[in-house]
Amino acid sequence: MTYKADEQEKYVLECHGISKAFGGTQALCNVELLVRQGEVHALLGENGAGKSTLMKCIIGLHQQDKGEILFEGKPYSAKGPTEALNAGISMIHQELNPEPHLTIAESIFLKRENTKGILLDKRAQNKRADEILKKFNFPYNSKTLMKELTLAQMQMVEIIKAVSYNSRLIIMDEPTSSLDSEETAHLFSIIRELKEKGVAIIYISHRMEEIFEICDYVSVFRDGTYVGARSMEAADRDGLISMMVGRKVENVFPKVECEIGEVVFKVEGLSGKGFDDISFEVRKGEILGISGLVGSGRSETMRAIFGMDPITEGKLYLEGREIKIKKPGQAIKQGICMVNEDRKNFGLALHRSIRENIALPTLPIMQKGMLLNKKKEEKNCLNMGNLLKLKAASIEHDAFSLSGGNQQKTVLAKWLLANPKVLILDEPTRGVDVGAKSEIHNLMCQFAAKGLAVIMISSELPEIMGMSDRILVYHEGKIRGEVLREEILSGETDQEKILAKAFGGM
Amino acid sequence: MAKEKEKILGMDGDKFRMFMGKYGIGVILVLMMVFISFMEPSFRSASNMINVATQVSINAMIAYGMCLAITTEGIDLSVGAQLALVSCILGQLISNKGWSIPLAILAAVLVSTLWGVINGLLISKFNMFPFVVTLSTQLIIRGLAQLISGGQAIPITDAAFKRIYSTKIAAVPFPILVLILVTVLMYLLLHWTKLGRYIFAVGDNMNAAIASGVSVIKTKTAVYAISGFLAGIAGVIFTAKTASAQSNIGIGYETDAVAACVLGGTSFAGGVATIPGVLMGIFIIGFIYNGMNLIGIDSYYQSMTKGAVIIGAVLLDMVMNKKTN
Amino acid sequence: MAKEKEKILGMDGDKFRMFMGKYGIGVILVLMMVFISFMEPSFRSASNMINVATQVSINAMIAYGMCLAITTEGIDLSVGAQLALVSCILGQLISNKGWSIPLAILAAVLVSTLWGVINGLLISKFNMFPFVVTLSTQLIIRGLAQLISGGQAIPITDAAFKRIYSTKIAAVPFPILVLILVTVLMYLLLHWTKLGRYIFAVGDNMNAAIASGVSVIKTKTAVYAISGFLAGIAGVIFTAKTASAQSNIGIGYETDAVAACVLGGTSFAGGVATIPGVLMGIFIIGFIYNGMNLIGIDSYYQSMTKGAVIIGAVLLDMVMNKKTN
Amino acid sequence: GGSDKKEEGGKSSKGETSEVVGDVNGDGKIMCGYISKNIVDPFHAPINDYAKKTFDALKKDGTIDDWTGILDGETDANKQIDRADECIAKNCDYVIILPAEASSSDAAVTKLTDAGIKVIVVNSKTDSTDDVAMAYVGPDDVKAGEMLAQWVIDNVSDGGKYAHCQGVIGNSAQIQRGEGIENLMKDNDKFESVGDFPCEWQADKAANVATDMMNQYGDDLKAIICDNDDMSSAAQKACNDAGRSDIVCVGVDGNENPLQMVKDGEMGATVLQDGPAQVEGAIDLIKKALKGEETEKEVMIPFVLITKDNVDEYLK
Ligand SMILES: Nc1ncnc2c1ncn2[C@@H]1O[C@H](COP(=O)(O)OP(=O)(O)OP(=O)(O)O)[C@@H](O)[C@H]1O
Ligand SMILES: Nc1ncnc2c1ncn2[C@@H]1O[C@H](COP(=O)(O)OP(=O)(O)OP(=O)(O)O)[C@@H](O)[C@H]1O
Ligand SMILES: [Mg+2]
Ligand SMILES: [Mg+2]
Repeated sequence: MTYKADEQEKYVLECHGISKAFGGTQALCNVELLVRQGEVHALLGENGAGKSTLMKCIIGLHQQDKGEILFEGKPYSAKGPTEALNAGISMIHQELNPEPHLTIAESIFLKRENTKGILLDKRAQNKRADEILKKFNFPYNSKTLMKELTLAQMQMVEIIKAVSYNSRLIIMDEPTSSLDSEETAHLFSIIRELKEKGVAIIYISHRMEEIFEICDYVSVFRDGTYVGARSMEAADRDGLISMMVGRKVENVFPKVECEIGEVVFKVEGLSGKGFDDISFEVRKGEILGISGLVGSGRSETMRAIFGMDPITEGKLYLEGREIKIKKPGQAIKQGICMVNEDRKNFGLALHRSIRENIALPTLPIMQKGMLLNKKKEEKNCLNMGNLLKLKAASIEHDAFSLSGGNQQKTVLAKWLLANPKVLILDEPTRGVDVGAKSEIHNLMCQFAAKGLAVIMISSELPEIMGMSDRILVYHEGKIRGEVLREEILSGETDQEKILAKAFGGM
Repeated sequence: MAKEKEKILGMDGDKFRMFMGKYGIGVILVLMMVFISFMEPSFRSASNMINVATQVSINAMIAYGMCLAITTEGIDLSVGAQLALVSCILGQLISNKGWSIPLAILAAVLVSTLWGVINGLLISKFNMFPFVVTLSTQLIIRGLAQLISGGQAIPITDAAFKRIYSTKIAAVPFPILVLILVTVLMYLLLHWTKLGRYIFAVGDNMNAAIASGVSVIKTKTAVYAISGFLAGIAGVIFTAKTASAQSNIGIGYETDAVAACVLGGTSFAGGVATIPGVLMGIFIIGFIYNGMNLIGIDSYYQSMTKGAVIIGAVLLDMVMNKKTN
Repeated sequence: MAKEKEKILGMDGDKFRMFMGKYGIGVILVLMMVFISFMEPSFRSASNMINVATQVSINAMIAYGMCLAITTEGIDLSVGAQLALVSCILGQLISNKGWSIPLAILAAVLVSTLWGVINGLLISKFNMFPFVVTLSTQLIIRGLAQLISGGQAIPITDAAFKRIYSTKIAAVPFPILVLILVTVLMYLLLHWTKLGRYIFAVGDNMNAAIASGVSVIKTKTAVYAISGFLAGIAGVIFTAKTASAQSNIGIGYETDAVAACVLGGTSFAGGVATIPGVLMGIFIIGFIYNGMNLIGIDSYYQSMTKGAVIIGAVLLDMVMNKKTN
Repeated sequence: GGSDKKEEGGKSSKGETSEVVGDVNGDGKIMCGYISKNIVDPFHAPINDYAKKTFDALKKDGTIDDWTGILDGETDANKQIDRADECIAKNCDYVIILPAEASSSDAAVTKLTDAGIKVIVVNSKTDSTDDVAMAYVGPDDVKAGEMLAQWVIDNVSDGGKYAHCQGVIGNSAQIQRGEGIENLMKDNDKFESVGDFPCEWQADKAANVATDMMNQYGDDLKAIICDNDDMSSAAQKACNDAGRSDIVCVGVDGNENPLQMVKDGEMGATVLQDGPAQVEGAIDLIKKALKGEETEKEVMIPFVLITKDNVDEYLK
């Protein structure tokens, strides 16, 4: 069943026996990767499986400890990105790396500046950039500063930049994690065009639908080792998942129906930057899904409710009482907690221990006199870690050392310890692998069963449809529709219909 | 996932590295003490150790405050000027206005704490860079000190006041007692209280701290207020030591404080610091001065030695913890 | 999406804010000049303007170097000591060793550039914090200066050397010509060359720059080398001005340089700076000294005024650009 | 100190075109400049205060039309040269300057004299003072160093070990006082130096040196000589606190704190240089010039050794 390297075939890229260790962690151990010309090659694996690490070895950001890489049949080793780019390999990086104070043109042509003598030729460069932007239907002028773009637009610039190198191999490390379905479709059309031209693409994503839609072959990694490769035609979803996690994942969206109680939290006529006149309510035990395009103002609404952005108008009610929230501290005290979509920036203090991260919002209740009760703190954190099946050597390790999924669990642990009444989850499974994802979904159901009201924002339609009791659809800062679970179960409403609402249709 | 773990000194590799990351500076301190003792045996004497501990008490107060500031990704350049301001206020109140000593000290330390609060508010509320804010307030504070003293030295002849530096309780000079007390309090504050946790969280990832309900404004203001308060205490000890109130003292004292913090493993990236580390850093700086004086190193080489020790220690730490590019 | 746009001074709100963000400092400069002229008419005279421009040339060189360092999220605290080192090397070579002036200048500037390279390598290659590195090398460099000069002042009597400061070409003092030349070169470097682009990119987001193939080591080393080189030039002008080589000069000069950068809109967060802005910052600092002395403001208030102007200007910028918390 | 007086060559040649006697630049106004060494040292503050008081009085009674106010030299030759520019811009006739550095502040003096201004150098002589300045009023720092050493030699009869706390290295007062100390101590075989310690004029660094040295040399340590008496008073205090009031600490300046200590018997002596008297001398010269009188080329203000016997005359 394993996909065997065919002697006859020409490979653009061959990686053989690559190993790489960071200090004590063996990130890669003897992995293989074979990519053909004009093929979209998916790379699958759990968080921390070593996908990005291998890509960084190829692009020259890391040097492998062992193993050899052949590019277009010739031995290849890049000491830095410049050499890789010159050789014909470009990459879209997993972590969005914008240069906020550069213009789009400056960002795209960084290290490839147009010059006249020793001076820059800004005019020629802007013209060149505008041509490229136009080709990709990008709605901004090349002189726009990067910081004026939205997250998704920045990601599109990254994509355009990677393509603009005219490379023969393009690595895309989770390019769609901040794109919505329309933009994803745009990206796919770009990928198909590139394929036509014979460009090879390595495509990394945790979204299985995308893999099935666009990819030709798939290689699977697990814990830094190479598990195998398949032709996409020969692959099925469950098979790939069990290759990735080493076991069968029973149910991807394990929605457990539970009793829905009275209204816990109600929002009336809420307005602020990015959203307008939002009203909804959420009940005990309910999972309220919020769908919409990226940039439709979902996160903004929740940030405002949580006290991170100002509210210009509207009222909040918790258990029938009106409440005022100006700062996250007040929201937490009232029992409203929020997992931010941006884990790196708003989730964790990466250089502090897991324990400190989990205990941070609840320190006031873990005191003995003026001092902290570290015993109680440790016990609480351990309990919560165990409950969530947090995989870590010890809770004293830095949060930095955790894989993405476990980092996300740490954030969840932090909020569960605060014993909330309403839990807001903004993209709770973004960048989280299938295994961890199903665990997080499981947990969500458990919380709901305990009477918690859960609000979940997600850009992944299958997730929203699989998990929610009720779905609100956003369009341009307004709620444009409501879908009940029954409608989905009965097939009355499907993905297309929700999407249509998200695009502003009825 | 973990394969066979390498063992170093009976600890497994990870732990050893964590230990060296945290206490590698202690090794440097010990090596330094051995080296100086070897060059100059009188260094080892109890009386010399008491000397050094008394001498470093001023820098220690400043360094602890600086450590908090650096931990929140800031810096407090105003401490040197705060020394001068406190000194001049003490001089005016005690010598010229005849205030009682406790009251004068209270007033002076209050003023320095207030300046700390101002620093903190400007930094946190107006989102200004700590370097810029404290550079500016430093100029203003020193100007105030000059204004108060009229640029003159005001002798403080009150014997009780001078005893603040020289009195001994059970053979231990008073400044050492203050040092011990402040060290314990700072240790508890940073490692055993809510505020300490918030300081680390804000320094490591301000946005995450905000999203966890931590008030950045309160935390940072507290940090600079404490720094101001400790600079005030340092100013009192300083003034008692020289028995004279002067507006030109403390210039460049932030340098030694920063050096002590850096040696003690405080990271300019924020979120990382330990009070025991800073204490060791303080003593390293103290031993550099004391050791060089005892060994009799030529004046010209003293500043070079200090620079080389700081850079060497940090470099060693970097290499040991594999943090280089 | 856009509603009715607010109009301020005929520009729409956004544009006005961008304009003020970029050139607000120019407005402050002009206001300041008007105010001083009003208080003291002799301020306006051409000769006084030439005076100020000549005076600021030293700080300008340092500030340009500092600006590059700050733009890459760094700082160069060693510049003051570099002045001293250059001065002492010049003194030794010209007065004691009898070297020819161009050769001595070349040697001195080479040494300061070399120290810049050392700073840059320590910062970029070993990933050390610029504050720590340059704090330490500052101590070492000043120690070297003391060693070279033997702690003595070395008068440089050579008239040709002194003319570097005093000679005029078409009524324009030579230091002003140097200032103009360096300003133009720095403007081209930062805004019109690849290196300048890399400096912005590295300061703005180092990882992104690396991913695009920019060498952080080369860029940062170049930045600190340029800072060292410019400090060298400043040292030559300084020495020609005072006609004497001394190891205790330049103490605290980094403060004025940082102030000029900050006033000129250079952000400590990196990635944001303009040479015209820094030039305006340099002149604001120059006018503070010159203006206050001409008006005859009591000296005690001068340091306070400087502090208040810096904090006020930055605060104004923050409020105008709505950057506060 | 001996004050050998030289006669000034002659009066300003421009004097004849002017209505006002002593109006050097002939603009009909008498403008005076005052460039301080700094405004923060306790030694300079009383000098500056004295200058301010006197010049303000002169302005009030019409002797001069105006003066620049205290220009802050920030102990920096570079800044003093800039201040000289400002004196020129304000059309000064006379400028009093207290050089930050004997060598590098000379450029300020020559710049002023080149502009035709009459310069009186106070407190420390720059290299070309004798050639270009109108006069020098002040002390001789080498002599001060010698007085320090002499006091130690006189008061430590058996000789022994001594330490030397230096000012900021490279500063001319530091260099010259060190030279004076060296002059007497080098050839005196009863005394042995345990080292020169860079204390940057700072009192608490000198106190640290004192405790370190007492600890290291115990009873062998007999004296600590400091380049200024901020340092010597702090060193003496450290010695006294350690029960070693027998150690002789001495320094230069005559600041209030050391004077107080001498008065209280906590310190044997300090060497006073009478700063206000130096400025007084300089302003007297200006007054004389304005009356059209001859002025001396050099006025030496001697250092005074202050002991318990004469401290009351100097302590305000
Ligand atoms: N610079 C580094 N220093 C230390 N450890 C690292 C570094 N980069 C990656 N690792 C570790 O190497 C392992 C593989 O990480 P990698 O980023 O390649 O995983 P991934 O498959 O891309 O996961 P994800 O799906 O979350 O992006 C992880 O255990 C990670 O913690
Ligand atoms: N920090 C910010 N500064 C400026 N504009 C922002 C900022 N954050 C978001 N926006 C903009 O506000 C609008 C609403 O974005 P928001 O993040 O609420 O969308 P969303 O529907 O939650 O999408 P996502 O699925 O990415 O969370 C977008 O146009 C976005 O670009
Ligand atoms: Mg990855
Ligand atoms: Mg969002």
